[in-house]
Amino acid sequence: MTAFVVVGLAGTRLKRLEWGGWVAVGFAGAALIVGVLVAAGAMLDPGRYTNVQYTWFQLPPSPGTFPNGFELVVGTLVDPISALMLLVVTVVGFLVMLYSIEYMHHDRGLPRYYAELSLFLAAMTGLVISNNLFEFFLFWELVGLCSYFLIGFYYEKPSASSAAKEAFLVTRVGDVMFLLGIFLYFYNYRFAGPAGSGGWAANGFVFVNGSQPFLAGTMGGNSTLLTVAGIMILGGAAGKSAQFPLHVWLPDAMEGPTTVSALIHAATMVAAGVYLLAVTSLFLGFTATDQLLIVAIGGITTFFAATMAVVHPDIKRVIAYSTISQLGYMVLAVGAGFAMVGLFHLFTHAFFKALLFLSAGAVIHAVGTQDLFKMGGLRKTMKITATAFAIGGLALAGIPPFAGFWSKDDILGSVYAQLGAHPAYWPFFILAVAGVFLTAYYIFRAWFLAFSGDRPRDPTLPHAHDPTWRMTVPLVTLSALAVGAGFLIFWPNFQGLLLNGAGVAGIPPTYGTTDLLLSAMSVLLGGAGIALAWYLWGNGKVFVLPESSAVQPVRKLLLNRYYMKAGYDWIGAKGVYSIARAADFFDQFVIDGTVHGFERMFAAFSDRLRRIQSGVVSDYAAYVVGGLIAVFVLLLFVAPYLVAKVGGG
Amino acid sequence: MTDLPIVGFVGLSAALLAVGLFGILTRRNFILLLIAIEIAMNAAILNFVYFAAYAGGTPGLTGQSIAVVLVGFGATEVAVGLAIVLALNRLKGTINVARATELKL
Amino acid sequence: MLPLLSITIATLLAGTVATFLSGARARWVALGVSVLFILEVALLFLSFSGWPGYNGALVPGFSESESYAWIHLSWMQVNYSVGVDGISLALILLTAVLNLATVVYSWAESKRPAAYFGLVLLTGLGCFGVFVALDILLFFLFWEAVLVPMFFLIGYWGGPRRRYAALKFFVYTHVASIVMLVGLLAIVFYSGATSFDFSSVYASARNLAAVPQTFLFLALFFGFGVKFPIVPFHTWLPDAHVEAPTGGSVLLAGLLLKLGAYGLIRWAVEILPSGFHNAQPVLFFIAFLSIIWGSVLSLSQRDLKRLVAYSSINHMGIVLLAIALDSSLGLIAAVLLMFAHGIVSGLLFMSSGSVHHTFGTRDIASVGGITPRTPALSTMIMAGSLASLGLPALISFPAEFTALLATWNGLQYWVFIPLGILVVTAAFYLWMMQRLLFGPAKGIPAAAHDIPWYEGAGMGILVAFTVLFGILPGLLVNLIVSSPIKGWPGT
Amino acid sequence: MDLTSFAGPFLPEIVLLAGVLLVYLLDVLKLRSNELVGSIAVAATGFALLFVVADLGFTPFALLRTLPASSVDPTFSGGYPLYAFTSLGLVFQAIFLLATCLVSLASLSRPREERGAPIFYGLLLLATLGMLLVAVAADLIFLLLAIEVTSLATYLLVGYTRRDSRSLEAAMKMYIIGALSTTLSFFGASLLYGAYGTTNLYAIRAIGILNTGAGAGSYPVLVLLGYGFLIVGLAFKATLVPFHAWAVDVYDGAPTDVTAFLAGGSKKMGLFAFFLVLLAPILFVRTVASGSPFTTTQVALGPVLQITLAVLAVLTMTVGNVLALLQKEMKRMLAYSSISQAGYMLIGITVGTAPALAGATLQIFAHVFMKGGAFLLVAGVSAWGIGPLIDDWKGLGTRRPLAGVAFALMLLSMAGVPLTVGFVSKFVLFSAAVQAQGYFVWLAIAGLLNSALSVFYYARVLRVMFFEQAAPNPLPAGTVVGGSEPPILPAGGFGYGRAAAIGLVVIVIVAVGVYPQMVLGAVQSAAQHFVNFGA
Repeated sequence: MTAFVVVGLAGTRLKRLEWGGWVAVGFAGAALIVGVLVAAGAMLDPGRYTNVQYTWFQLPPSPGTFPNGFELVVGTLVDPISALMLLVVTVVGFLVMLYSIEYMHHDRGLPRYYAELSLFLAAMTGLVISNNLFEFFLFWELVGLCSYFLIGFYYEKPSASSAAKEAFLVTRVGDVMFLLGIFLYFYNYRFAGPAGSGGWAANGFVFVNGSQPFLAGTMGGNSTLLTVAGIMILGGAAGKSAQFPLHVWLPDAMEGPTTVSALIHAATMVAAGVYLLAVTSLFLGFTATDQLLIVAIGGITTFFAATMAVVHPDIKRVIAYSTISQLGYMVLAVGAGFAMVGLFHLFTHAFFKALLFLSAGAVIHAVGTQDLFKMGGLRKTMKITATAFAIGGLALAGIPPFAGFWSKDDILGSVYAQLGAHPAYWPFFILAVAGVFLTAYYIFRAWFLAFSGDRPRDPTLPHAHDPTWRMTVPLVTLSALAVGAGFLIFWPNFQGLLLNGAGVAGIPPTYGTTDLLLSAMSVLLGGAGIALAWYLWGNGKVFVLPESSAVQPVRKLLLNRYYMKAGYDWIGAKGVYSIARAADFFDQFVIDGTVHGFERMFAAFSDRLRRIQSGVVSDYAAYVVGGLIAVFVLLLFVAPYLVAKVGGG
Repeated sequence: MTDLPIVGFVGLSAALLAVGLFGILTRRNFILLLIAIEIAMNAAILNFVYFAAYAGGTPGLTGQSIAVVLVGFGATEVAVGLAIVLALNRLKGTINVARATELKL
Repeated sequence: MLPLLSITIATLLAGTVATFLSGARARWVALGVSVLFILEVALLFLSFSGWPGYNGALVPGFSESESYAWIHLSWMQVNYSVGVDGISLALILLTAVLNLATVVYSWAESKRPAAYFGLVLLTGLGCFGVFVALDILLFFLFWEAVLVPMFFLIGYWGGPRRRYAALKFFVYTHVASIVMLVGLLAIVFYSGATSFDFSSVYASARNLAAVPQTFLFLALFFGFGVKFPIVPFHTWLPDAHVEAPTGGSVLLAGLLLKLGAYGLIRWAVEILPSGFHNAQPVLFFIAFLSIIWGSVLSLSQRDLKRLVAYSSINHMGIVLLAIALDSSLGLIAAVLLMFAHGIVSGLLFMSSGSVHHTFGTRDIASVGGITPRTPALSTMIMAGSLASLGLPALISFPAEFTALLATWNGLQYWVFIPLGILVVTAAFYLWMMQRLLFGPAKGIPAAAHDIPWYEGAGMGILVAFTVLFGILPGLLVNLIVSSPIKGWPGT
Repeated sequence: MDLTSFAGPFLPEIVLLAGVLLVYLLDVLKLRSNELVGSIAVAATGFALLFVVADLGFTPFALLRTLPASSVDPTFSGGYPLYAFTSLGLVFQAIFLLATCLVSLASLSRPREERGAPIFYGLLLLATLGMLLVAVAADLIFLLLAIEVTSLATYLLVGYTRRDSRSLEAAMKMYIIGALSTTLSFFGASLLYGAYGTTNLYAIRAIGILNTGAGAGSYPVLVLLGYGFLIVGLAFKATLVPFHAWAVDVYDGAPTDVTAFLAGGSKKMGLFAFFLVLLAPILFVRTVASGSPFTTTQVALGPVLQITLAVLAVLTMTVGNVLALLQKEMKRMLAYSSISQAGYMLIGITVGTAPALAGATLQIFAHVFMKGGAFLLVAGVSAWGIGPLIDDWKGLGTRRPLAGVAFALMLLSMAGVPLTVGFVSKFVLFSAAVQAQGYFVWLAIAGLLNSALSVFYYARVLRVMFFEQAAPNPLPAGTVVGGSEPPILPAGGFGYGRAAAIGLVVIVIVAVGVYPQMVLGAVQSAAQHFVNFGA
């Protein structure tokens, strides 16, 4: 498996030529094959944990601090959840890479693009197969770095480099919390572990011991420390997975190429946060407080992001908000204790979200704009794309039998099952359910705006047509997956995979056997959303909210993203920067000024003192006589006093 | 001799020293300065003579011999001083020490 | 066994003299000496006795030790004593690498090249000496010997305000050295040490009572701290860096700042345990202050070099914090950080120098979007910035990770300060990159072209080490832990 | 008195005296060539130096001559002698002779039109003779008279050209303040005579040890006043603040070679006089309780003197340094720096332990080379037509690298940068102060802070010399300003004598700076011996 990472890394250095893209695709293909094989292996034998590790660095035992020494390792672990994720990453990665060949062919800097993309995939793969928290963090940071590069790919555009910076900074806040979370867990568990293993410290934060969590039997408890640790991990995940209130970077990250957006939203960057929560939940455990908090964040994000998607005119941003919203579902599931359910949704979501993005990309590629209100009637010329987008939309809206239905339904069902034991989950469950409606509405609003009608609303748009096979193959493949991935749940081996991973958490979810009433409700809500969208936007209609409408301020609030970004910018630009300027002033004028003041004081003193050198010898004689008197004063009064006082030298 | 009051004698030489110092501080004429210095010097010579007689701790004429030596030394010193004042007068045409202030600050 | 350390000192000394005398061929001589230096350091590594299982050191805990009588008076025994342990060896490696990189980077120096390269080598010699000296006088001697070449490097080859900066640098560091010297002397004479040797001072200084130890420690801390530099005695640093020639900045940031940290570890923390313990709150306070101050000030800088200089204050603050933690993990983190910062700040200063050569200014606000024109330079800047803000697979990452972990272990929630500052650090580097590298091209002179090969090679050496130790930090950690970490209580 | 037994110990002095006589004989014979007379002076000081070094017991020279053991350590049976050969005295003799030797050597390259070579060298040797006598004095009056021999010679030396109004003014000032100080010293000596009944320093020491001083017991105030007057009188020579004001003007106005002698030679004599006079009360009169007339508390004399000296020392170094900060003229800057160095040296006697004395002695030794050498170099440089201001030295370091580097080394040594003798001496001196503990540590800190302060102006000179460009139209190399004769200096050189002297200075600065053991060992045992001597 290490070789796999190496392949990804090596790939980054080979992109100097025109056919570099194909090399990258080749490597991604190789990765895909390996990934699928590994995942298949895991599915065929769900109980197998493959764990290989090397010492990264090691400290000798020191009494008190680390009686058994301290070690950091790098290693790979293939267990059910990493197998699942591996599948997602490699499949989506390969398809996006293939799609890029055409989508990006007119761009400059392609070697850079493929190198960064390969590194991105490699980092994500590394993250997924990490066997310890430290290594996890290492790749986590690398993922952040690559996303920084890729979002800022069009670095000549100020908005792109600004968005890249924003993404990096916001996720950095999360990273910092994650790091602290690691420390807290580490501190709590540093000596814990199986007997004779030397504890967590001596084993480099590893998750597993055979097929058991390394810390099995030592976890649990409800200490403040663990709660804080959980909150910190949640913070890290919120940063990466764009959860409230650290979600602001994700819509802006649309400045990158659409392929990158697809990758970030489907398989790599944002998935990392959810994956982190899942790993933590399975192997380290959250306290009840944490769980509630996670559920809350998930629920709020689900609804909150969906509301913003409702009004946005930019096709990519609508999808971006939908990602945030869907991630909220996953977080919700993990919080409620169903890590594997969340991951299952991540799995399906990856396919239909990649599908949505790639179809949107095809549209953008064809018409050269992202503004929904300029599009229209594209259904006629872009049949494949329109169909793909519709499939993706249906999956997103949770309409059976598309993949999204199975996973989202599982989430709602699982959380619902917990409501009895945890009545505090109720409000967030309601938010999540409301989110279903909104989701269906906004995604079909987008579909109708773009594809329905007779012709584009903006007549200057170029004549659009479906792309070539290099772009359609991924679309078709993903469409197939978006339709079919959900059915995997009925394959016992796959279910076993999920159950085996989930079994650790101790709460068996009910895959495939959902609460019918609940399912019906959610499907109904989804259908209602679609219907509303059709009513307002169908057939090329444009619904204009009257200026006098009472909801106009709400719309404005939503369009301005609740003013959160503006607030953050204000804190960053005005607040922090002003402090920095003030500090700079202090540094230059007060600290340095004090030093210079001393200097000037000496100079002035020196200048005054110089005047005693008058050149008149009589004055010098006077100094001698004065000195004589001074010496007598010293000898007769001062010195005896001092000697009597302190006893002398 | 041993009855001589020490305070009185030391006071006398101290007064002589003070006169000399006063002269050094107030006069600007080089010759007068020389005289003032010699007055002060005589205070020291007087002391030696006096203490030789009064304290008498050691036999012999130590103090008195020192006094004689110092008188001779004073003469040498004045000679050197006069050599300098002559050269100064020739070059600058004045023996006022306050006029010689080329070197200062 | 060969007296490797003395041979190295002699090589550098002879090399310096030869460089001074070699006129136009100075750069070749300097290159030869630097390569020889690296080879000698490699030999040093091979024969290093601190590796596990070896127990033949003359002075306990030190390898390659040599000792000869130097000044022997009835009341003062000064020896020429040298030796290395893992900590000094790590820093020696840094010295050799930076020396080579600086020589290569400055290949085209045309203003009195003989003197320039000679001074560069002399600085390297001084730093090497500080790291190997095991006698107070010898230590102090090398310590001061670094000052003189750096003074000239800044003062003669520097920027427009070089004279002011050179003087400021000299005065600040000299005053600090004096306080340090009094402290060291007082340790010797108050503790009744039989000689100025490290071993003797180490054995007797711990017997001092806690109160005098505290005062002595604070005196030493001030002395070493100015070199660090700690806030509020840091203002010499930005000026010195901004005005120094690129090679000077590299050595200044890469090596000179490490002298302070090394001195603190070797000559204060190890020999005055009680004083250290009592002074810990002061150290923590200063460390946090430096961390915050350095990074906040970096945010407001427009001059690229000034920005990097303030970020050095921030990083060295973390080093101080790690040292102050008084744990073996902290010590390892401190040394790792020192090494990392040495390499990375060298890289950053080199790239700022190249920006200046290429575009005629270092003002971030007046040049922008340089990447299309100078891709190689941009890559270097990016590599340096990303390494500096602690990305994985680059050298600072294991160092910072260890440091933060150690901080958590020692101080628990206080770790919020350095952690939070990580975001600020990221912010100013990203902001700098955004304005300088990305966006529409602006303020680029028509004649600007990408960096020449030697500048690229100089930086390349550092990038190679950044990546090498970023991926395999264990090499360095093994080195550090191989030396018995003397007297560190395992708290 | 047996002539041979008298002549033996005084061989160096006799050699010098012979030199003086020979010089004046040549003057009478109208053989006044600078090189000839100068060579005699160099030879005389050189020989004398050899004898002294032999006396100090360095084996290579031991065959030449060694003092009879009795004269090195007289047993004091019966009366006290006028002179005594202590090994520290011999060390100082060596230092004085070195200073004179350097000055004479450099003066071999005096500009030819500066006439009066016999007067110059004769007075130089005469002044040195006085200094050698100071070094072996055992009696206060003998000491003061020996100082006067030097003083009178130096008054004349300063003004010997008789044509330069600046030199004459300097001579006048030096004379007046010098005469005043002499008077005060003698007055002090007379008071001590009154208190102790003797003027012999070793007798006073013995009285102190035995606590049998009749006068001292009766009139402690006499002792205090006596030492007070003596301190002030001697402070003139040692240029302590506030008795220093003459020195700056004189160093500035005197011919620069003479300045080198004053700063490198005669001033050190003043400091050694301090050692001789004050060691006894500081070290050995601790038990003679001597209260101030105005307090009833009985306090020891030693600490009282030490505190007074400490104040003077700190004042001297601080004022000297602060005043040097803004000086624009090279010679005056060096003069102020010389004053501040006197403050460091005073620390030695203030602390009063053998290590401290050794440190101070080494500092004096170092100072002979660095300050004397600096003034000699300034003299040589001014012969190139470089003006008196520091700014006139712009670019010198790059135009004349050898001279620049030599001067830089001297300045660095004064600033106390390692691997120079100036560093070693300060290191030993301040170490000794720290070793003595108590408030002497503060003295060391004051000294070190001062040396940090001094870096400002030394660095400024370095900056001017190396970092700044020369004035746009520099005078051509080798030009002698005001000379009607063609330049006698080889282009760009100092002349062989001066070059040799400066070369020697540089070698000593570096050699002793790198390996000080030999010099330091000798100084240390001498200081130890001095402290124990006769006790």
